[in-house]
Amino acid sequence: MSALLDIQNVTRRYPRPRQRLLHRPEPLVALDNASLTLNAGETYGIVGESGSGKTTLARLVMGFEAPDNGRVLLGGEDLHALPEHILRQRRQTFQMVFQDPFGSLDPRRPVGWSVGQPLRATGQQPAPAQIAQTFERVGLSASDAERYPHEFSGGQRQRIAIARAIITKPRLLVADEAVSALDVSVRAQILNLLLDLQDEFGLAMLFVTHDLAVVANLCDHLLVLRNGRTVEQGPAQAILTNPQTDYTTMLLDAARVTPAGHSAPARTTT
Amino acid sequence: MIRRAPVNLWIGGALVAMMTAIALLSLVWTPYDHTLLDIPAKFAAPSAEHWLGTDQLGRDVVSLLMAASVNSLTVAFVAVGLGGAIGTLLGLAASAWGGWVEAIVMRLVDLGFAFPALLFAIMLAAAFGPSLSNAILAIAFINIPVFARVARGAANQIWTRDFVLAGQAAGMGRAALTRDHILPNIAAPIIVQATIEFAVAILAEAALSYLGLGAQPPMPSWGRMLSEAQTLMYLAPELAIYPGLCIILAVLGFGLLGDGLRDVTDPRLARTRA
Amino acid sequence: MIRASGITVRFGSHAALRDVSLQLDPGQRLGIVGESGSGKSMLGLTLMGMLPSSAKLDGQLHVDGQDMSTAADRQWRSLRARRVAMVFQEPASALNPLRRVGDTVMEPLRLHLRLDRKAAQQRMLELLDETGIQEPALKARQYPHELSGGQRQRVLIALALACDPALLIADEPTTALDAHVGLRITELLVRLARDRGMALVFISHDLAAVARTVDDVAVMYGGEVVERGPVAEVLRAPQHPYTQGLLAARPPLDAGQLRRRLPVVPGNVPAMADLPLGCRFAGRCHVELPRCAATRPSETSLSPGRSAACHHLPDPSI
Amino acid sequence: MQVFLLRRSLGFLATLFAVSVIVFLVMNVLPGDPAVTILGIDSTEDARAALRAELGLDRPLWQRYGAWVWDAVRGDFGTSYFFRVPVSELIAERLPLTLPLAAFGMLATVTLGVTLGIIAAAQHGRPGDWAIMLLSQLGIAIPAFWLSILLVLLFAVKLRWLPPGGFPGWDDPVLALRSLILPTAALALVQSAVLARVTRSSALEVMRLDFVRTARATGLAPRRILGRHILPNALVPIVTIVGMQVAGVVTGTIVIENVFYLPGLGRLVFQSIANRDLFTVQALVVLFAAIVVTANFLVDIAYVLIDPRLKGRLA
Amino acid sequence: QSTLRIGLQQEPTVLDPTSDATASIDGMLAQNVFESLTVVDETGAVHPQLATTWEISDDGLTYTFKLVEGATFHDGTSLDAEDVKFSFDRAMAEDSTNPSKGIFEPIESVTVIDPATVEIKLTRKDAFFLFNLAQGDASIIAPESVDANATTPIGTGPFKFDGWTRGDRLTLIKYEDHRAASDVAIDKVEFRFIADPAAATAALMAEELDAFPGFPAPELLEQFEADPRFKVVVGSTEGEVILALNNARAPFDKIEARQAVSHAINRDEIIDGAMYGKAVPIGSFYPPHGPAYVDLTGLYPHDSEKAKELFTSAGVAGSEITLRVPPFPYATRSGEIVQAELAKAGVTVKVENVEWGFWIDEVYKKKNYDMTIIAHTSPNDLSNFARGKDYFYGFQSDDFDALWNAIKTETDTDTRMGLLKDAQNFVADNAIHAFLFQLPKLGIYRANVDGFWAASPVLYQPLSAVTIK
Ligand SMILES: Nc1ncnc2c1ncn2[C@@H]1O[C@H](COP(=O)(O)OP(=O)(O)OP(=O)(O)O)[C@@H](O)[C@H]1O
Ligand SMILES: Nc1ncnc2c1ncn2[C@@H]1O[C@H](COP(=O)(O)OP(=O)(O)OP(=O)(O)O)[C@@H](O)[C@H]1O
Ligand SMILES: [Mg+2]
Ligand SMILES: [Mg+2]
Repeated sequence: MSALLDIQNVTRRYPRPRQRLLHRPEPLVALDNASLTLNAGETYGIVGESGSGKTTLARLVMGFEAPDNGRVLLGGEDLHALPEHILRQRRQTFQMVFQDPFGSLDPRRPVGWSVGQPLRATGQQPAPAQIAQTFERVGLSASDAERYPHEFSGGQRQRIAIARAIITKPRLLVADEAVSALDVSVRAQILNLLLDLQDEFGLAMLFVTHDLAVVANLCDHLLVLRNGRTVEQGPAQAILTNPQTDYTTMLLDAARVTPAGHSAPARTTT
Repeated sequence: MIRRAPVNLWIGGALVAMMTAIALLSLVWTPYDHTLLDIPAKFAAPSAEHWLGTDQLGRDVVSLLMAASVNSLTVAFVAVGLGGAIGTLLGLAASAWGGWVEAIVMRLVDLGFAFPALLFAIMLAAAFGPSLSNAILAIAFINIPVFARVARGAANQIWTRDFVLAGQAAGMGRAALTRDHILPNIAAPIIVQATIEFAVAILAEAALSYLGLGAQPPMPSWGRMLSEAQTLMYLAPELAIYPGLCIILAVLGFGLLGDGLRDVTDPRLARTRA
Repeated sequence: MIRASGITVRFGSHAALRDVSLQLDPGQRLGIVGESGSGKSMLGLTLMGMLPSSAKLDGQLHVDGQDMSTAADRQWRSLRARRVAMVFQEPASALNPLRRVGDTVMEPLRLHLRLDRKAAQQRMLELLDETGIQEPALKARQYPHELSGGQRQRVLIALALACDPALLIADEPTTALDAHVGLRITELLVRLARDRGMALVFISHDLAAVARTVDDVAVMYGGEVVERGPVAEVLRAPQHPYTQGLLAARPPLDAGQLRRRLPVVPGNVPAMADLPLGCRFAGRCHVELPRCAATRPSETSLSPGRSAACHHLPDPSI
Repeated sequence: MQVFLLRRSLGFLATLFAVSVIVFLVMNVLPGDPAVTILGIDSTEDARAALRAELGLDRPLWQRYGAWVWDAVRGDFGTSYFFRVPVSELIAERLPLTLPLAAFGMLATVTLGVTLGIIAAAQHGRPGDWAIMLLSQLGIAIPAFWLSILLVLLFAVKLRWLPPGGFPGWDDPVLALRSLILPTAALALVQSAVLARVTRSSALEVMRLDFVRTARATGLAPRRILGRHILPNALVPIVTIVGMQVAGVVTGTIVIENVFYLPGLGRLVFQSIANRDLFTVQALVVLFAAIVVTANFLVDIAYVLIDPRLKGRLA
Repeated sequence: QSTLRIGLQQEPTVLDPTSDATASIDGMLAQNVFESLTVVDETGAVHPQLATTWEISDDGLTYTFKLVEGATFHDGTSLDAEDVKFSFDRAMAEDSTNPSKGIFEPIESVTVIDPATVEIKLTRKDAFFLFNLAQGDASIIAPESVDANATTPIGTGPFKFDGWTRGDRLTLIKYEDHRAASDVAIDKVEFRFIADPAAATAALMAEELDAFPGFPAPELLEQFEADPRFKVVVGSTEGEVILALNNARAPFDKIEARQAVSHAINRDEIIDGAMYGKAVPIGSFYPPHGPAYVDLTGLYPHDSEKAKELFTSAGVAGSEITLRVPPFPYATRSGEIVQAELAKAGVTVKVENVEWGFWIDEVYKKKNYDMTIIAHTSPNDLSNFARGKDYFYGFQSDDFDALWNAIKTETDTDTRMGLLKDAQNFVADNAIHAFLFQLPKLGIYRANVDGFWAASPVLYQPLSAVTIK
């Protein structure tokens, strides 16, 4: 059986604006020759500093844009070779959760409407029962469907976004910094929810983050990006316990909670 | 901080509602038939029969102002509605499809801005004779590029929002996304722009009437009354004052309404630091 | 150098800060942690005299022994930059996008210290250098958008340091930055505070960042300080149930255990208007005593410099 | 920058060309006959035919247009049917009025509008703000020609401080300037009301931005923050509106020059359309369009001068 | 040093009265800058000008003119018979664009007898010949300066052209070498072009003008009358304002329908409403100040009921008729009132205010109209009814054609007067149009200005007699 998601040597370049008449500037390589394979039920973590190409990779997988080189195979089909209407059908099987829980819900629609949208997009009329069930699944009450995004807290909003992503029972969930904007305690709630859902549906997850602590808790595999290039790639535990590059080591350092350990001598002032 | 929004909205809304009510009322009732001439009784002073007196042809000024409100408001509504609808659609299309669609629309918009609107009106009047409907067409034409630009700008911002991307991830096409997400979310700036353009339209009709290109007799409009009363400034200044006041009140009404709507729909304004 | 006691900041009938006290001596580094909306920034703004005009301040606030609780903006202005300075959260938007960053940094030098152009420029370059900006002469001529996030944050710090303030308030200076850039910024702050003997208030919700930057930490919840003490002790042995929950909810970095459910603090942070009258954490706490909802727990001293505000302190003797 | 200039120049020419085609087509479907208009309704048919031949009106449409474009490219904008002098001469005669009038109008608009807007923003929520906003709302609501008449009644007829209209030419600059005061005021009052509002709201918008907080934290005085930090950042929308107001002022001259009987381009274009003076209309509309497009171009340049972040826009 | 500042509503396009019909060219230049062989006075009587005397042959076909001595053009050249011949030959030529080419139509030849004598031969008798020669269209010009006349006119008149700021003003200065220069009181004349009536009023009130001989706003006269700084003179012009009916098509091809219109209108009301009482009603197509005038205003008394009956019998009642109104204040104002009056007679009138170009095309050329309102300002324009079906009246009558032919060739004054009266009666009896009023000449002058004509039998106004006290 082929892998659920197979990313083969994708490269994405963005042209830089021309400054002079006869001089075409080098394009910006946002993602350079990245590959990964993800099976059902597994989680692949993508980490890297800002601008390293994490979101670009997620957008390629979601079919929002096409790679300049390489292919993205989803269930064996080349995503970017599918005709527009087929791709729209296929979208039921892979969904996305965005970083910003404030921006990912239309402020002018009741959240129930937004959650039913993936069904409506393919011409189905979402049954209220189905929406209610999905709401309860992510820890909200069915009556919340009538309310508007601004009436919810950040964590609740992210739950709603997750509800929308799972209503079609997808096989792959792409989460782009889905917990980065949340407070520590809320973040834990959402991570727990994602884990529950994964167990329940056998979801595969592509998990974009910059927090290695989150990766440590969640991911089977890990891809470390920097400036679009792959710095390190492999089983998450192996990389975390035995990082091969300075870059990864430093990311690990930054995530450690060690009171003033390596810099300041403990000093008691009152 | 004083919360201004409700004040604007209240006064503006009340003015506009009053104007609209008067206009609607005039369709079924005015004190006199506004086309009724009584030349011997011209320039009558305000009295119990003629609350604001009569004009240079002995017509009842109140009736004229009321009947004129219909025309002035019709110009505003139809011209802005038409121009706004076309412009918004163009702007939305440009924003949704980008590429050559956008290039063509924006070229047209540039052209629209570059071509002085008043000249367009003059030419239209030269071609088909001056009339209210031509004035409406000309004002609608002015509005197309305005709304196209506003709609495109606002829509471009919405397109970058995650919920649109989420809709796309859900399998929605561009047209559906535009209908479901973009249009409702740019409604606020469009409506605000519309109230501003209403005001502009009323003034534009007045300016066109001044040049003899607006409403034609016996159809009264505030602009026409004002331009006809120009030479009467020495004789019966009130005939220039009344329609002028009506225009000011209507424009003020729409302007305040627009301001108020902007304040209400802009959540940031609600908690401004002083 | 700063003494605040019983600070309460009200918006209408809601209190964004309730009875917060704090004292800072030169060279002292204090961390403030807590969830979003817990009043961290409000506290920082209070110390700068920059509360929104709709806010009402009660309590005692002394800066350099001067009573500032009722001071006018004019009076505060003479303190800002020279005695107290602040670095804000968003380096991307906290710099005037139309000015070269060098000019921005020079502005207080010329205005407050009355340096002439050359001297100001000289000093500005030193400041940029001190904050670890490479090629300061080049960077000074650039605009904010031409700098990286970390560089912008350094410029902001240089700006805040320009008049050599006695207290630097850093409001979430690392939140918008990458982990490794954030790491460098916290190291810089520690170094500067130590070299200059400057007091530092470091506001963050990133426990790791706080841990490596400060000596003491105050944990805030719902506008109140619920626990404070030396950072190592608070992190090692949190006493307040909220602090405990906060620490536990952080995914551990080194555990070999994959897909472990994290312990969570149930519920969400209530809106300011919905906060309970008594203990602000009541309702989300794992302990539920009758008096929790009704009466406010006062700060109980646990050891020198260590205190918590809870009706149910497990072991008051620690 | 080069790419930008090249592209804008091409766009500029394309727009002007499109405008001239539109004008040409419109003018040619307009009813009316220059020969009858010139010779009067009692003239004989053969006199009209002779005049048409003299003016070249008997040639087919495309030939006339082709000839016009060809001449225009070489800087000859044709000869006015009516005035029988080269159009460029007509324009050259009237430019010394309309150009200063429009320039003064813009200058007054910008000075008054921006100043009032800034004062209002600084006074946000206080009586000064209210007063300025009320005045500007009124300013927007008053029809320009009506305001002009009131100005004339007051300053020319009643007080006799200023001439009621007309333009004596630049031989006596003082007289010339005096006669431009009222028209300038009529042009500027309405436009500056608009600009004051835009300035105010743009400044208020900027006041909410983070760097203003930084400036405050740096201990700067409010006045300095307003002048050095807020105003420059508020300029982009202001400049945008100013750019659009150039179009408003240029077409505004049509009405204003009529009220003040000024011999300017606005009046000329109005007359020429009525007279079916094809080449004059053609040249004037293209000129107006050129002014508007140039103004927009300058606005784009101004963006970059104001805001270094927008440099990419010039590509 | 006296300067006369005159306001004019209309600005000329070119300054050559022999190639453009704009009334203001004649108004400013004819008999001031240019002179003709003859001149008319305020009453319309013909007097010598460049021709001091003339002899007419017995058959009425040969005119021999003796030219005045000492007349010189403003460029210094002197006037002689060659110039006269040149002027007429040019106006008569195939490619002539003279707007009144018609007045040269009877001329067969122009011959120079000697430098001071010209002989003109006609093909037929022409009763209006000497009058026509007084028009600006028959100005005597010199071949040397003819091409420049459009912008820098050169004539033999008492004033010479000084400058023209298009859109603003035109100035003339006294020609010191004129043969009668000593009689001219004014040194400088400034014509200001002010189209907008409100602006014109403001200019007068602000004392920026000394005279506005053709003031466009009758409603303001009272105001000026009450002001001791001004005097107001209401005179008449050659302009008959008519409610023209399209005789060529239904419904106004029926005389009942046309008569109904005449009954329906109320001239007093129209004059009161549109002209503020400042006009004289007319019942036919002839100015009340003319020597042959017959008052026919009582022929179709105002009677809405009668009109309604006639409309009904003509099958018009209840239908909609279009009134296309050109953009002149007298017309638009009258239109509104006519509409109301016809409504009382049971006919709905749709008023379309059209632009001048549109009017020329649709109404004048294509005759696509039912009714229109227009003033005919040329002298002797009863001839219009003899212009045949192609003229926009759509009217043709062999009887009238014969009548007009008799009038224009009848040189005996009394007989001609009789014929003119017949023609007025004919036009009125046939109710070819509804006749409204004579366009008044509303003159507003500073109290110290004298010498302007009250009436305008021709388009011009000689300024040599004007004085400023
Ligand atoms: N539409 C685009 N046009 C041009 N450049 C782009 C575009 N989208 C992304 N880039 C550039 O590509 C690079 C990678 O961007 P990407 O958004 O994938 O980074 P990221 O790792 O998600 O960063 P972050 O953590 O800030 O979200 C960046 O330099 C970015 O500026
Ligand atoms: N202008 C204001 N008017 C009313 N309430 C306000 C205002 N500004 C802030 N608040 C409230 O004060 C409380 C404390 O806000 P503060 O910004 O100090 O939180 P914070 O701890 O800094 O959070 P974050 O981590 O999100 O920055 C919040 O509940 C907030 O809603
Ligand atoms: Mg990203
Ligand atoms: Mg904060």
